Amino acid sequence: MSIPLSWYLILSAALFSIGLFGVLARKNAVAILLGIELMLNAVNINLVSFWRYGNIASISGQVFAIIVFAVAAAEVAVGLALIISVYRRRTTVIANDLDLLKW
Amino acid sequence: MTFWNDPINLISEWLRGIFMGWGMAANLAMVITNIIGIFVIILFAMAIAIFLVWVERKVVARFQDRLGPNRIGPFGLFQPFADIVKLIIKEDITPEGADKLIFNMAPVISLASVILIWAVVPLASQIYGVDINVAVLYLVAAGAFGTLSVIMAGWSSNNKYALIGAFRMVATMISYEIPMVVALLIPTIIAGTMSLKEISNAQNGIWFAFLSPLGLLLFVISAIAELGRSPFDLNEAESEIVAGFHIEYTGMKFGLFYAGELLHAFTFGGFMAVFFFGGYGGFFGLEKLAAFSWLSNPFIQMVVFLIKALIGYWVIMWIKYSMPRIRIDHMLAFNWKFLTPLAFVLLMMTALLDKLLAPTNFYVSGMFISNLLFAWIVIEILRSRSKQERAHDIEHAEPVELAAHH
Amino acid sequence: MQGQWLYIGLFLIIGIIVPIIPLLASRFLAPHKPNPIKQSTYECGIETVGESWVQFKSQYYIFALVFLVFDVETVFLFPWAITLGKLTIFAVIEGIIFILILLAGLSFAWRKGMLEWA
Amino acid sequence: MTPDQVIFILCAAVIVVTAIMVVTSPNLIHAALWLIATLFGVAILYALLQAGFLALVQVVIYIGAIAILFIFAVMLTRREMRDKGPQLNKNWALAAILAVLTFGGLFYILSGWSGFSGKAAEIPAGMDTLRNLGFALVSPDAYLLPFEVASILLLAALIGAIYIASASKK
Repeated sequence: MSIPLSWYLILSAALFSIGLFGVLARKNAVAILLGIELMLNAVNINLVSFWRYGNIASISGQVFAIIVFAVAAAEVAVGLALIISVYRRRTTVIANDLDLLKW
Repeated sequence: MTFWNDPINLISEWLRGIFMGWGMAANLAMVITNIIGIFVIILFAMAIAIFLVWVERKVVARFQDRLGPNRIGPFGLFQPFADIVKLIIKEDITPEGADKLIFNMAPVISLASVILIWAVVPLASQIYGVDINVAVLYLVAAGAFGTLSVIMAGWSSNNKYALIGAFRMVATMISYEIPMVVALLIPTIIAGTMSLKEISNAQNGIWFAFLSPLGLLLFVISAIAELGRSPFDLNEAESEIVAGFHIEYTGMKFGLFYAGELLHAFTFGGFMAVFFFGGYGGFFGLEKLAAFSWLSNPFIQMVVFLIKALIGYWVIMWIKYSMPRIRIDHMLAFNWKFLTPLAFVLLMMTALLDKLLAPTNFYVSGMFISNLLFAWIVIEILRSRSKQERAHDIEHAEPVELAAHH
Repeated sequence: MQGQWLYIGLFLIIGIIVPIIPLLASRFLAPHKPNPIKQSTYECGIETVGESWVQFKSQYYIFALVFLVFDVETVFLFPWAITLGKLTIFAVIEGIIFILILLAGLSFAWRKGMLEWA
Repeated sequence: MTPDQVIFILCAAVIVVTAIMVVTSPNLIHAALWLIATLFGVAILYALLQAGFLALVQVVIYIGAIAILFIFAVMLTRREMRDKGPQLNKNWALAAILAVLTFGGLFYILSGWSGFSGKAAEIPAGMDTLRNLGFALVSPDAYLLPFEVASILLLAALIGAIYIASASKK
């Protein structure tokens, strides 16, 4: 294992920033969710590399990563269901046009 | 260590020695040896696929009271080679409006997802690619790429039939993945490991098919659905959507899908053997006797494994050519309302009984009888349900007007 | 341990290269004379009407949704399954509670009529 | 450079390039397919970190389920909305600056941390991390509660998603 921890952390920071850009800059609601997936993956890379570079005997990092998988699945399930439901009512998936809740 | 006891390690040691004699670093020599080994495994798998083309055509012909290919070579054995030549020199048509890159990638991923599985297939106790401790999950992961290739092919073809076929196929594959994973969990629980080699070795005394016959049944049904073969072949229902997701593929690209499907079916036959019929071993302790010690020879084990896999493949073919196609709503309802709950209840029962009965003397008989009892209860419930439904239908049936006044 | 994953990585690369070889052979050997009729979308000879991207039944999506949740949970059961032999009966019951929570979700979907192809 | 480092750099390049394609691709199906490539790159990283189980879970859950769900969702919404016109909103320049600032900030904070360039210890022979994970997930003094709560979270997500989807059906 000749890779320093910093490489993983920098990669995950880069992935997180790219995901953040996707969330902020995309018009389409589905694309925003894609950005969130990238951010969650960045978090997972961090968790697993901290497990590997920290105390290997304690399995916490992997357990946390698994919980993040569950959270990602739940987020996608509800998020996409919401988008499809909104699409049926308003026939749009452009986040800016979804302005029913103005007040 | 002689050639007859441990051929793979012997050959790889020998090759590594040669490479290192040329002045290569030890790591590089090992990687190159591995690459050669991988090529051998993949080419072996492809040779099986070519052989399967002949088997498939010959067997379907017999099922349909025909002779099948019998012109090229003895018993038509060289027919697959003629097929390959034909496929290669056929014109490759890319439909207008297709997404070229994805269109071309789909067949490659489809076949690669099947080839990938062969990295963990335990052909014999000493002949296998790699023995990882998460092999069962690896099998499921390779299947994920199969699903992906279907959706890529269907979407990129720019064809309604292809898209409908892909949607149906993906719906089938993902739905039936749940009972399949649960069916895989059952041998995992009984053997206490996910390594395929250890699962095979755990069945030296008794096959898991006897410990969990219902698990075997679940695995067979869900494997057939994963393959998209009849009765679950509504993804390529000829009468409605012609060929499904690969409708626009011609020549060798179609050939790759076809080879992938056949090899996948055979591989599932092999996994049926690994998980439930002892894999390369499972002679009920016979190999411990001095007279039968030759059963532990890796070459014999490989032959045994291939025969078991071929029998599994034959069962899949048998079902394919005897069953009519079912409708998509029936298929999904069958999975979600029957197979999935059944699978989870079976899983709970297996886990509980495995724990409770393990220290006792009647482990095997207890597991087998509990499975039979469970199957009987399920059948009784189904029978009473269908009786109720029939009574309900008769009560609410509208009287039929006589149409004809001849 | 890592050597095994290296092996699988190599297997993946070669497993992708091998199917490409016949495709390349076909590219050199097969004729290539495209024309508009040949390249048109195949719909049994009938002229194509409208876009190929038709609106799909949302029921497919519902099944994918249920699948996603079940897939995640069954994958979680694998570490439980391999350690079961060394654990007490208590751990088995924990796993069963986990599965029962999962089945509650399925029965909810069933009750709601979301498993019907309506 | 050692082979490990070469693999890592290749993998990192794939992850970053495909991630950028995910957030910029005008065609949403392509974005979802690029996402699959990113996720696969992350799975390779897990294998490199000797967390083989997580690598496979990544493939099974992300590529086999989440990505498929994304593609289904894209196909359920109409085409014109996806492919026509710019896919980035008018604040995209601001978003880009913010993303770069985030990366810079994270980098700055991390580089001041003492464990930043730490090296990994060898995994002791005979340690089965997978079995340890299994024990951790079911022993009450470790992660039993999160394990069961994850199941309840997924149940809640299932009920919520089905409720939303069925409410809009009528």
